[in-house]
Amino acid sequence: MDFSLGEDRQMLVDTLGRFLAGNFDWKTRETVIETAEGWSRPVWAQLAELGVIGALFDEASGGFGGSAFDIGVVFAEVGKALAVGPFLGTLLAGRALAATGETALLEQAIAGEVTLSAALDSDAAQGVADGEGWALTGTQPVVPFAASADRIVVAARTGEGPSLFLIEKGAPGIEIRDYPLIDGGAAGELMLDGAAATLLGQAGEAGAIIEEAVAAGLVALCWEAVAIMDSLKVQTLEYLRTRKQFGVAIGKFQALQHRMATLALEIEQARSSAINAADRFAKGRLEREKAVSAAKFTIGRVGSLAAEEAIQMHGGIGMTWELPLSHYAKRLVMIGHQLGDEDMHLERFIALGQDALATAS
Amino acid sequence: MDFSLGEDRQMLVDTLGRFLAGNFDWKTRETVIETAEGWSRPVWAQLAELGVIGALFDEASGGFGGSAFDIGVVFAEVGKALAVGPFLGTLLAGRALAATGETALLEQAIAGEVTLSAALDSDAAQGVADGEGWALTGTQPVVPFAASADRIVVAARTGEGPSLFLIEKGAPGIEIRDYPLIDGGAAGELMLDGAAATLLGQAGEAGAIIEEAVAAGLVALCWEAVAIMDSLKVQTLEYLRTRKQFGVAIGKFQALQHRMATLALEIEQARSSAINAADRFAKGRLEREKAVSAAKFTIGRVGSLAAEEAIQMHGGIGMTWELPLSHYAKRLVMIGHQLGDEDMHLERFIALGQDALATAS
Amino acid sequence: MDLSFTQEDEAFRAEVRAFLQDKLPARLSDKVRKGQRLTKADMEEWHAILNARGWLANHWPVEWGGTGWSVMQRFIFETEVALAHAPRIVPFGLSMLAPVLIKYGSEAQKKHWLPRILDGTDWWCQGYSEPGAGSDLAALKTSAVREGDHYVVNGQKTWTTLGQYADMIFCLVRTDNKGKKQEGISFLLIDMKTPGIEVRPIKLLDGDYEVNEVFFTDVRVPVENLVGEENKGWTYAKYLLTYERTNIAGVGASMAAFERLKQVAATQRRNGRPLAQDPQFAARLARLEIDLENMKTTNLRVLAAAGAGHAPMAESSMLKIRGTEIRQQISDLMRRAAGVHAQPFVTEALEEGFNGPAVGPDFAAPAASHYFNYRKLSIFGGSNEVQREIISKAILEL
Amino acid sequence: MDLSFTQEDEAFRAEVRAFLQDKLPARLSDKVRKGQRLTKADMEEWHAILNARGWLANHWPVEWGGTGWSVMQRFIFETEVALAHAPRIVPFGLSMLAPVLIKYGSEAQKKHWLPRILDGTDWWCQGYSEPGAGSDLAALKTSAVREGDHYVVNGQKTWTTLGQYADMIFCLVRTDNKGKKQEGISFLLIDMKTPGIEVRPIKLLDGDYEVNEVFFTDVRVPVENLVGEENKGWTYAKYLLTYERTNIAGVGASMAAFERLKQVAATQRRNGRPLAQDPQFAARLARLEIDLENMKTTNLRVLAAAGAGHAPMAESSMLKIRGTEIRQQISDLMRRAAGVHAQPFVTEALEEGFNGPAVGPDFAAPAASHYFNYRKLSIFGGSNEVQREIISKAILEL
Repeated sequence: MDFSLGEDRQMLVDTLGRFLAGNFDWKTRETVIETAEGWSRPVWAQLAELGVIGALFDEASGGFGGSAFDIGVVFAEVGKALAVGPFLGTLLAGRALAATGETALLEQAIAGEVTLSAALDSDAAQGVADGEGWALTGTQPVVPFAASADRIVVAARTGEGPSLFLIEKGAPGIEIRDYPLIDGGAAGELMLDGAAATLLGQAGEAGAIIEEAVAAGLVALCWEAVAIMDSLKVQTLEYLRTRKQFGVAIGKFQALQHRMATLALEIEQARSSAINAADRFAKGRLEREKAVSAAKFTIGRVGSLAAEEAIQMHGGIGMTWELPLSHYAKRLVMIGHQLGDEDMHLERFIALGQDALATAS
Repeated sequence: MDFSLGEDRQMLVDTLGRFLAGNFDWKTRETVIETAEGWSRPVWAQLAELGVIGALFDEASGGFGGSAFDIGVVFAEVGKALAVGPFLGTLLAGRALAATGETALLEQAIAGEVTLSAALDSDAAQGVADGEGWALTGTQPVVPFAASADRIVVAARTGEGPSLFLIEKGAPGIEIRDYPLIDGGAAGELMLDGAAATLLGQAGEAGAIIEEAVAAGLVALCWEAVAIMDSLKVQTLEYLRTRKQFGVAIGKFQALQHRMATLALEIEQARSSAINAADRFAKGRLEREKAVSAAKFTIGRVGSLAAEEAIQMHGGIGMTWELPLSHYAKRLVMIGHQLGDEDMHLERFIALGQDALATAS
Repeated sequence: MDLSFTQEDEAFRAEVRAFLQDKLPARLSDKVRKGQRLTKADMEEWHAILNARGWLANHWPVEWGGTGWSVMQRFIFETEVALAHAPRIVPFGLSMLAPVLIKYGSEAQKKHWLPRILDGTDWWCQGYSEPGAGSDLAALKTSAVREGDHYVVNGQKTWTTLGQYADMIFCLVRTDNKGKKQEGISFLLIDMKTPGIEVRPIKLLDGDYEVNEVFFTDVRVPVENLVGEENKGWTYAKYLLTYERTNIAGVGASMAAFERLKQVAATQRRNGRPLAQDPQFAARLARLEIDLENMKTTNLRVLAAAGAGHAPMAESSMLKIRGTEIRQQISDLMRRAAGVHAQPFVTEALEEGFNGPAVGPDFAAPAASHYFNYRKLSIFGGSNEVQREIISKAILEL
Repeated sequence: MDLSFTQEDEAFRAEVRAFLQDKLPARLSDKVRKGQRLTKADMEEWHAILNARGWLANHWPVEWGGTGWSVMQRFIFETEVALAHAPRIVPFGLSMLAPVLIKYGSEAQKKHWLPRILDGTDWWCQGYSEPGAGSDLAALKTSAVREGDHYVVNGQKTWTTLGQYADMIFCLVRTDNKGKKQEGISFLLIDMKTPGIEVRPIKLLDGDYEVNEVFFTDVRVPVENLVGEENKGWTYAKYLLTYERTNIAGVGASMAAFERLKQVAATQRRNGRPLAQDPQFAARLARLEIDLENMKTTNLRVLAAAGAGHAPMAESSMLKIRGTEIRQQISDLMRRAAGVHAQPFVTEALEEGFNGPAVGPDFAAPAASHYFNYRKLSIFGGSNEVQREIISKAILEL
C-alpha cells in the first residue's frame, strides 16, 4: 500500500503549483473572472505547454498520464489556486473523444490549440440522422465555457439509444445563452435546433462512455473540493489565531476549538473518499461507480459544512468579496451542484448497492 | 390564545405529582420493576381513586376529562416520576372501548377494578366468525403488561377489514410469553391460536377507531417524553454545576455550555411539538395525524439527542444503574420505539402531506 | 390550553389582509416574491403606505403614534405582511432607535425625531460594530471628545446596513477611557451630512452592496444630540439589543419562503419525478416543515408569556438561533432545488423589470445569492454563538 | 498511489484466515456474532489459542515474543480476527501494561511479568481513574507512602474494567503532593490478593457488570513493583495512553458489525418492505457505509505514515472519535431495526446456550443493551471531548 504520489506526479504537482502561484495569483483571478470569456487564454496556453492538459489523458490518446490520480492532483492544484478555465469541459470531452478514437482532435486540445467543452446529459437532446451527418435538437444546461469552446461533445438520445456527437462553434442551429457563474468562470445554455453534428463512435452505445467520463469528472471535482477545504481550514485557523475579541484570540474559545476539530476530522474523511474514488476508478464498473458516488456525497456533505463554518467563524468579514475566503466557499458549495449533488449521489449509492445484491443473488 | 393549563387541570397535575412523589419514589420504583408483574397494584388502585385513570376519558365514557391536554398532563407526570404501570394500555384500550360504546367495562377500568391492555396492529392477527363469537389467530408483539391484563383489546383483520375484539384473561387459545422491559415495566408476546373473542363495534370498521386511539397514545408518549427530557436537562445541569475537573465546574467549559444551549433549545421545540399534537387532536383527521406524526418524529429525534448528551456529559457515572439518570435515558430512547419510530413518522408525515395535496387538487 | 386565535384576532387578521390586498402594490410584492433587489424608493414607498394607515409604528406607545395592539396582534400583523410578500420595513429608526428615544430620550428629542421617523424625513442607520469590536461590542474605540457645545468624533464604524442611503446615524462612541470598557460609552445621534463623514460600501460575496464602513474625521456633533447621560450609553445599547422583539424568529418570513419552497418542490423535477417525491429532498423538506411548525408554537408561547407580563429575555436568544437556522435552511433547500442552475449568476435577473430569457427555472436566479447572503443571519444581531452564551448564562445558569 | 494490499499482505491474510477457520472455536464466534455475554473462560480460551500460535503479542518486540509484523500486517490481522467474530483480546496486560514494561521496566520485571501475560497466569486490570479524576486524570489522589521496602497504598480507583477477574492491577498512585499535580505520580504493580483490597462491581445501565470500584486500605506493595522511577509515573501513563495503537478506530470490529447490520436490513421488514428499501433507513445505512469506507482509508493513511516512520499522535484522536462514533451508530441502527422488539429485556437470551423461545427477530435481544452499553465508547479511553482538545492543541495549534 502506497499513499505517496510518486516522483513523476509529485513533479507535476510542484510545477503546476508554482506556475499557478506565479501566473494566476489572486489579482489575476479577480481580473480574469470579470472578463467576458471568464478565463485566460494565455494562461491556458502556458498550462498546455507545461503538459498539464496532457496529464489528464493517457499516452494512447496523446497525453502523458490519464490515471485517476493524475486527474486528481491536477484538479487539487486548480482548487488550491481557485483557478478558472475549461478544465472540467476539457476533461469530460477529452475522455469521450479518447474513448471513441478521436485522438487527433484531442491532441490539438492537449496542445492548447483547440478549446473543448462537454454537455453529457443524453436526455436533454435528441439526435436524428441527416444525410451523411446528424441533426441535434434540445437544450443542454450550464455547459462549462460553452461560448468559448471550439468544439463541444454533446450527448443526445437517438433511436438507437444514448449517443455522442461533436458540434462545431458557429454551426447553424446552435445558440448559446452565456453568463458568468457565481463561483467564477462562465457557462452557457446550449440551445440546439437541428444543429449539424458528427457522430462519435457508434449510435446508441455511448452509455458506458458517458458514465466513465462523468466518473473521471467526479474524481476531478472531489480532489478540487478537498484542496479548497484545506485552504478554507488554513485560512480559518489563521484567522482564529490572530483575531482577538474579549482580549484573547478567538481560537482560544473552546466551543470554536471543538467545532474546528470536528471540521478537521471531516475533511480527512473527505480526503479519504477522494482517494478511494481515484483508487477504484480503474476497477470494475460497480466498484468505480459506488466509490465516485460515495465520494461526491461526502464532498457535498462536508463541503457545505466547511464553507458554512469557515464563514461563520470569520463573522462579517467572511462574507466580503474582498476576502478570498468567500470565493473559496462559493466554489466549494457550487462543486456540490456539478455532476449530481449530495442527495442524488446518496440515492445512486443505495441503488448501486441494490444492483450489487441483485447480481450476487 | 391560552397556554395555561387551566385550574382543574392544574389541580390534577399537582395532585398526581404530589402522589407520585410520595408513593412512587425512586426506592419504590426500584423494587417494583424487579417484581414479576413489573408494576404496583396498590399504587394503581390509589391512582384510580384519585381520578387519574378517569382523567384520560370523557364524561360520556365514565371519565372526568378525556381531552388531549388531559392525557398530556397525566403522562407528563408519569414521565417526571418515571412511573411504571398499565397507563398506555389502559389509554389505548379505553379509547377503543369508548368509541365502540363499551362503557361498562371502561368504567370498571376507571375504578381500578379491571386491568386493560391493547394490541392494535390489525395486520398481526386474523379473526373469523365462530358461532356467536369470533376466533383470533396470530401474534401481537410487545403488548404492554399483557400477562397482568384482565382484558385485552385486540385488532385483527377479518373478511370485512380491520376489526376490534375483546379477549379475556385465561381464555383457551391464548398464550402469553411475558418478559420485563429494558426501560422498566413488563410486556408480552400475545400468541393467539383460535382464541375466543368478542367483537367490538362493527366488523371491518375499526380503522378510524384504531387510528384515533393510537393518536391519543402518541400524544401521551410525546408529553411523557418531554417531561423526561426536562428531567434529564435538570439532572445534567445540576451535574455540570457541581462536578469539578481541572479545578473548575465542568459547566464552565464553553464547548459543553454551547451543547447544553442547543439541547435546551431542542427540548423547547419538542415541547412545542407535543403541544401542537394535543391542540390538533380535536381537529380534522388530517390535521390531527400530521401533528401527531410531526410530534413523534420530533420526540424521537430530540429524545435520542437528549439521552445521549445527558449520558455523555455525565461521563461514566451516567452509565450506572445506580443513577436515576440512566433509567430516564433508557425510557426516553425506548419511547422512540413505541407506536412507530422517528423514521416511520417522518415517512408518514410526508405521505399525509401528499394525501393533502391530492385531496386539494 | 387553547392555541386558536380569538375571534377578535381573526377579525384583526381579516382587516390586515384586506389592507394588504388593497394597498400593497403588486409591483413591490412581485419583486419580493421573485427575490429581486429592492431599491431605496421601494422601501420608502411601503414605509409611507404603512404610515398613512397608522400601522407603521405599531409597537410604539399610543401617545407617539403606536397602535395599542396586543403582542398577538403584532405577531399576526407581521406574519400577514410577510406572507403577502411586502418589502421589509427598515428597522433602524423605527424599531431600534425609537424605543431607545422613547425610554431614554429628552422630550425635545422625542418631539423632534419621532415624527421624522414616521414620515420618512430621516433614514437612520446604526453605528455599533467596529473593525475591532464585533461580538465584543463594548471594545469599541470611536471617540467623542467634548469641545464646548459639540462632541468631536473620530473613528470608524462598520457593517452599517443600508448606510449608503442614510440621513442620520445613531452611534455608540467612547467618551471615557478610564474604568471598565462598558463604562465610558455614550449614545450619539449624528447627521450623515456633517463634514468629516465618509461612507464606503462593502461588496459582499453575492456581489451586492448592503453594508458599509463609515469613517469619522473630526466630525462635530451638537451636544443636544447626546441621548440620555454621557457614559451611560451601554445601558441604552443593551436595551436596544434585548428590546422585546416579537418578530426575532422571523416566523412570518420563513412561512412565506417555505410556501414558495413547497411550490418549487412540487414542480421542479429530478430523476423523472418532482423533488417533493425524491426521498432525500422530501425528507429535508418534511424535517424543515416540522421544525418550522414547532418554532411557530415556541414563538407563540414566548409571546403569550410576554402578554402575561413575563419579559422574554434569553428566550429570544432561542428564537433568534432557531429562527435564523430555519431561514438559512430554506435558502439552502432552494439552492439545492435549483440543481445545476444554481451556478449561473445573471445579476440583471435580480433587478426589477428584467426581460431577458430566463436561465433555468425562474426561482433559480437568486437561489445561490440568497443562500450565501443569508449566512449573515447567524452572524449579525448578536452571532448565534453569542446567543448560546446568553442562553447558557441566563437560562441554564452555567 | 496504490491502495491495493501487496501480494505478501494477501498471502498473510490467507494465512490468518486459514488459522481462524481452523482454530477459532465455533462456540465462541457464535456467541460473539449473537452478541451474547462472554465469560472469563471464553476470553482465556481465545487468549491461549492465539498464544499457542505465537500471534498473541504481535505488537511486542520479537525478543519478547512479538511477531515482527508490519503495521499493515497487524491491521490485516486485527481486521480478520474481528470479521471472524473472535472474542475480544483483553488488552490490559497485553497492550497496555506490556509496552510500558518493555520501555520503562527493569530487566527483572520484564522477565517476570511478560511471560505470565502471554501464558495467562496473570489477568491484569487498570487502576487509572478515580471518582474525582476522570478526564482530569492527573488529579488522582490514591496515595502510596514508602515504608521500608514496601509502599502502603490507600485510596480508591474506579471504572476498572473486568477487575472482578483480575489477578493483578497496574496503578497510578501519588507518591508526592508537592509541585504540579503531574509530578509526584508513580506507577505501581499490585497483587489483587493483597490484604486491604476490595473490589465492588458496578452495575451498568444494561444490567451487566463489567467495571468495578477498587478500594485500597493500607495495602502493602513491595518496592520492586514500582515501574521506572518514583514520581515519574505520569510519563509512563501518557506513553500508555498515546501508545501507537493501530486498532484504535476499531475498523475491523465495525466492519463485522456493519455486515451483520446489512444482513438484518435485507431481511427485517417495515411497512411491507425490507428495511434496506425503507427510504429513511436506507439513507442512514448508506451514510454509515460511506463513512466507514472513508474511515478505513483514513486509518490506512495513518498506518502508512506510521510505517514510514511518522509517529501518529493526534491523528489517533481523530481515529478514536470517528471510530467510536461509527461503532455507536451501528448499534443505534441495530436497535432501530429491532423496532418494538428493542424493549423486551430477556437477559437469559444473552447467555450461551439459551434455548427459550426467541422474542422477535434473533438480532433484537441484545440490540438495546448494546446501544446503551456502547455509550461508553465515547466516554472511556479519553472521552471524545478530551480527544477534541488534543486535536485542537496538537494538530490545529489553537
